[in-house]
Amino acid sequence: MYPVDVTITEIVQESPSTITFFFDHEFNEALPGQFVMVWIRGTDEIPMTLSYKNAITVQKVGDATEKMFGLQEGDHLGIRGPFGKGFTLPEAGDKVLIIAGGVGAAAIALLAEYSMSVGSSVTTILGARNADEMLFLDRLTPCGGLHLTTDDGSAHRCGFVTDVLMETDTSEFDRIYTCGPEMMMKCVFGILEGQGSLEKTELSLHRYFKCGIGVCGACCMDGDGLRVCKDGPVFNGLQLVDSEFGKYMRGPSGNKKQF
Amino acid sequence: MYPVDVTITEIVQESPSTITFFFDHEFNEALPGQFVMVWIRGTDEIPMTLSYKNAITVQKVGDATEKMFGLQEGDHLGIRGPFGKGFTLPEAGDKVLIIAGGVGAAAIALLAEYSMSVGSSVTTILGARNADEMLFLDRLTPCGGLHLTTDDGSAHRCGFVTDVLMETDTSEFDRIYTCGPEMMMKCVFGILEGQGSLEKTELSLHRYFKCGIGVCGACCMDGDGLRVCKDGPVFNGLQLVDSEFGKYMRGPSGNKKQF
Amino acid sequence: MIEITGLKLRNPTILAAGIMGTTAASLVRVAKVGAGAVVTKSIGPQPKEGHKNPSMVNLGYGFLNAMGLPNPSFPDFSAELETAGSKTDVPVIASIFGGNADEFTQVAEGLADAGPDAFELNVSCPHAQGYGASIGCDTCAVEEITAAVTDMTDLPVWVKLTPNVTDIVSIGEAAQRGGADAIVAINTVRGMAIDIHSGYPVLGNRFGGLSGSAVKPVAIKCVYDLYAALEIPVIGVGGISCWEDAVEMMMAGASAVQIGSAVYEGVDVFRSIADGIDNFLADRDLRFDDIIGLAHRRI
Amino acid sequence: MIEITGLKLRNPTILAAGIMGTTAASLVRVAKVGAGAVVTKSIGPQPKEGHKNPSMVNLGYGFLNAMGLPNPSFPDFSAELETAGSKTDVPVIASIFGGNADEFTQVAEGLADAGPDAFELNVSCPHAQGYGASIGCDTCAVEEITAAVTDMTDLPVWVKLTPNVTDIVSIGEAAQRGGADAIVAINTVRGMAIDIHSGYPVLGNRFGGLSGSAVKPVAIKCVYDLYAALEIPVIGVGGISCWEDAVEMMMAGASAVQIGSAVYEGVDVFRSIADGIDNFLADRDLRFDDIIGLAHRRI
Ligand SMILES: Cc1cc2nc3c(=O)[nH]c(=O)nc-3n(C[C@H](O)[C@H](O)[C@H](O)COP(=O)(O)OP(=O)(O)OC[C@H]3O[C@@H](n4cnc5c(N)ncnc54)[C@H](O)[C@@H]3O)c2cc1C
Ligand SMILES: Cc1cc2nc3c(=O)[nH]c(=O)nc-3n(C[C@H](O)[C@H](O)[C@H](O)COP(=O)(O)OP(=O)(O)OC[C@H]3O[C@@H](n4cnc5c(N)ncnc54)[C@H](O)[C@@H]3O)c2cc1C
Ligand SMILES: Cc1cc2nc3c(=O)[nH]c(=O)nc-3n(C[C@H](O)[C@H](O)[C@H](O)COP(=O)(O)O)c2cc1C
Ligand SMILES: Cc1cc2nc3c(=O)[nH]c(=O)nc-3n(C[C@H](O)[C@H](O)[C@H](O)COP(=O)(O)O)c2cc1C
Ligand code: FES
Ligand code: FES
Repeated sequence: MYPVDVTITEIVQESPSTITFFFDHEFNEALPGQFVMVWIRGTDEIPMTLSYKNAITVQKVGDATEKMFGLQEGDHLGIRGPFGKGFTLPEAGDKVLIIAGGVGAAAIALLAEYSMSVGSSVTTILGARNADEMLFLDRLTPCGGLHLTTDDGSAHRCGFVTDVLMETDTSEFDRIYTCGPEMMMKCVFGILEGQGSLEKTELSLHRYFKCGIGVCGACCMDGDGLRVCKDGPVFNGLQLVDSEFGKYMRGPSGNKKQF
Repeated sequence: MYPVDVTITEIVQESPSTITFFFDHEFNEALPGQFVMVWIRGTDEIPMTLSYKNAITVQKVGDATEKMFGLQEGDHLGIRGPFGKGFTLPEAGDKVLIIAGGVGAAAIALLAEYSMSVGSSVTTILGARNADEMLFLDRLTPCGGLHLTTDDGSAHRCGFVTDVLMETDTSEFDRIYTCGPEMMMKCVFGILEGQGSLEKTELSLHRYFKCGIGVCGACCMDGDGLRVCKDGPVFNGLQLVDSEFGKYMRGPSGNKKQF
Repeated sequence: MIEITGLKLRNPTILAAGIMGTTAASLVRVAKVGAGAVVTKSIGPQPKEGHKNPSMVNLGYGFLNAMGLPNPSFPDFSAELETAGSKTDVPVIASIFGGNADEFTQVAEGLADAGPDAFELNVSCPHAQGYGASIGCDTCAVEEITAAVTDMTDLPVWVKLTPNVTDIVSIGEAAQRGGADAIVAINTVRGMAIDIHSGYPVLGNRFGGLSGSAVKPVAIKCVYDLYAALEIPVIGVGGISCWEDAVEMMMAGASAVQIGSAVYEGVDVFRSIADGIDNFLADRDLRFDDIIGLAHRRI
Repeated sequence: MIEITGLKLRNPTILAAGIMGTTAASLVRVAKVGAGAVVTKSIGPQPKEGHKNPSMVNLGYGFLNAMGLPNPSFPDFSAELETAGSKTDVPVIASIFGGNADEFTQVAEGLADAGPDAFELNVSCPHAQGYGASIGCDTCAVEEITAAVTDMTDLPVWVKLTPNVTDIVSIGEAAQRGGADAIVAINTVRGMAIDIHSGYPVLGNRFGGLSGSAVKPVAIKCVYDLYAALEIPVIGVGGISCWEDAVEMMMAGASAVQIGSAVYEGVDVFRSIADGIDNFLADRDLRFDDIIGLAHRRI
């Protein structure tokens, strides 16, 4: 379908480098972890996870995101989606562990809220570069426990989410979800693999998307050829064993880019 | 949609000039009076009213119908439909008058059966060229009364359905349905108009069909430009006032052919 | 109210050629239910019965048809055209075809007395005499035919193009050189369907032309390219079934739109599209001119 | 098992070029889930990032895309091709493109060592150097390119045609004269979509190519015409999404079919189509040869 035209109703500066754009259209059918293709007309169309049913949270990294940072309330975006496979939803009573880093918190916030709403017990490990960049602290503050880390030690524990994870007995949890920079997730993956917890882990990945709908193959990962846009972006840990995950990704031309 | 492939399961010679072809597909959604386009592959595709949910009753008149008369059980036809507007269905307690002539009886048989099934009181006036050509006598024999005429007097009353109609007080009836040769229906129309009964009368018409789905305009009638294939083939009497009905129809090129 | 090649249309929706256009009664009906103008069935020099049925199938995503240009020929059609003109206020455009320039002018002359408001030249008919497969693929033929008809009449002459060519712009330019007042694009896209139960092609004519939703992107592209290249207005046709489609076509460059296959869903499509466009413009405080060709200005 | 240009396919479904074909892993995946052969993304002489997004939209009745031939170029792709070949038993066909005959042979030579089972020449790329708008519209260019590649290699050479021409048969004949072993038809149909909220064309490249259901009737007609005119086999592609579509394409004249956009519904489409064809044939006690081109024999 043609992109849906949405009007930006509210712009929230979440941190120095991230902004949330609320719009006048709720993607009520969207599952936590699904993404939309955001069309900044005249510039580019880029994938963004829904951080709310009616919002995306954007980190400025290049052309299109920079253009977005110039948008005002009342401006328009074109949106296609929701697309892809979201997180497997936890059930009441499930013990849930969430590990998020940086803007990855945006992708996981809806899941955290859902988990709490159905009465699973959620523990969160949340990391950021520094205190200012700590995202969605309020939405990710659960009953089960909250562990915060900053790379620079500007607040809370100095270090990485993996430091906390290494001290955690993941066998206690029924479901583990993670989203963040791939290098962070690679370390998380290694620890969980070591603890035999991969099977109950879901990771949300990023790759370069062209079509976004599972046809062109731009986002296929080496290993089993899984399409991040359609078979993912959320994958079970076991699907990523012996894949390119944590090693390299591909650019627009299909060329490999090492992490 | 592409034509549905049906297999002929039974062939019944109804009269010297008409054959019923039963097939292995029931058009359960069809309303009495709707038609299908019957594709005799390699020859032509022609409109036929469903005489049963799974059958058509065909009179031999030219190329395609002649080809059909050569078909055997097990042979195939391609069928598109059902199309068009059928009869307005009578309700329990309605007093119904049916006037059918020749192969027109086929188009009205499902309606007669339906009427009786819901408990309307049906009176039928049925005409044919001769006794052998009297169609669906069994299906059209109602509680309310049956009047038969043959043009040549080979059985029953010698004469036309209109002779009976003229002796009938149509004001007694709630609904009147008619199907038959246009010249017959023209006379019926005249009588009913005279008796002020047009408003409760429905007539099933024939015109030359190309598309059969209301687009090409081949079947449009002069007057209000009604399409017989889509706005009909069943029309209310009032729709036909001041139309070409009973005067002329058009051939394949759009040329007028007087009756 | 819009004006196109001198004709005043109360709204930019026009009945496309070959759709409910064989009789005065149906043309008048379509005008009554909302069309801003109506185009007749294409009329030729001799009566034609057209191809054997099946002549049109609904594919769900579009329609495939091969009518074979059935028409009663110009002498027989004159009376219909005259009646149509006298019974409606909206412009009635006579679509005509022939195998060469002489036949086109013969038909146009034959219909002139019946008072059409414009001619639309259907240069997309296959198997035209003396012009190879289709005159619509041949720039010289299109220019010559257009010039012949524009010479013969003072009425506006629209030329309707086939998309089944390598370069539709060169054909449009030929028509413009020939003096066309407007271009109509597109006619149907070559297509075919086969019945797998029997192996027979579904259409009596074996192949035919695709219309409806499936061809909208093709039509949008043709109109976009023609608008960029030509000075004369372009009328967009192909797959328009709702007001959004019509607005899209206008943004590609169409000054008005024609609607064909969508009458399948109901003849009220003209009114609902015209109303939809009006509301769209009113909501945004825009005029027709603001949206015609807008996509060209969005870089 | 079917044989086409010397390649043995366990079933007649082939992954179309440009669909999940940029990496060995995804080619192998598609082979594993059922395709009888796989074609790679079209590979060219230089790395290309392709057009800006949006690069593909689902229209419901089809898809519109303008990827812009993104590819890592032949030196980078060689390793992928080699891996693909070594990890699957099904034939792997390298799709290649270039701006002229030299570039085509350069790419073919560059990929030859990686051991493709055949080459498919994508002569439908717009903006090729020195050949005007598109080499695929130019019979001389197509013949020359085909001859150059067939001279250079002993592998089967398939030539993939664009439907955006006045006469696809003449292009097919040119490829045949150039020594093509098979024709693949069709590539996408020129099309465009415009976002009415902003006036911007939806695709980053403004226009693109239509694929999926909407183009099936166009593809059927092209294959039908090519089959009638050529001696070499025709491989049908365009809008095939179920076994009925595949059988229809074969009845039009296709010896095998390629499947592109339909992977949208799931990669198991190859298996389900292959099984569907098998059942169709078994139920009627037919072989592939009985249905290939059947429509031509139904008069
Ligand atoms: C499933 C998914 C969900 C995402 N969710 C979010 C989110 O919620 N918030 C957020 O800030 N970012 C998210 N991203 C990343 C976001 O898409 C990129 O940051 C954005 O595309 C950058 O565009 P740019 O033009 O500003 O940067 P560019 O200058 O174009 O490129 C910078 C980098 O951004 C990435 N990128 C650029 N274009 C694309 C593309 N079409 N597809 C994927 N990556 C691209 C590449 O890694 C590139 O190297 C997500 C990515 C994916 C794949
Ligand atoms: C809505 C409708 C329902 C019909 N129902 C029945 C029915 O139940 N039983 C029955 O025997 N007949 C029915 N007919 C008439 C039937 O369609 C024609 O008898 C048949 O088309 C003749 O075809 P042919 O090739 O044998 O004759 P031809 O030699 O082609 O023509 C003989 C005459 O048949 C009519 N005819 C031919 N082709 C068509 C066409 N495409 N559309 C309409 N009329 C055509 C014309 O009046 C023509 O003059 C119906 C017609 C219509 C319009
Ligand atoms: C049944 C049918 C008959 C047609 N007859 C003609 C015709 O006589 N002359 C003509 O120029 N175009 C004819 N066309 C083409 C239409 O006018 C129009 O160009 C095409 O159908 C695309 O528009 P649409 O998608 O709105 O139908 C015909 C189309 C159909 C479907
Ligand atoms: C996203 C996408 C990318 C394509 N890339 C190529 C390509 O690189 N080379 C090529 O020859 N055809 C390419 N095509 C055309 C397809 O191979 C195929 O010919 C066309 O899509 C019609 O088939 P379909 O309807 O099954 O998709 C591409 C099509 C799509 C949808
Ligand atoms: S981006 Fe095209 S398949 Fe994922
Ligand atoms: S037969 Fe085409 S409109 Fe009725």
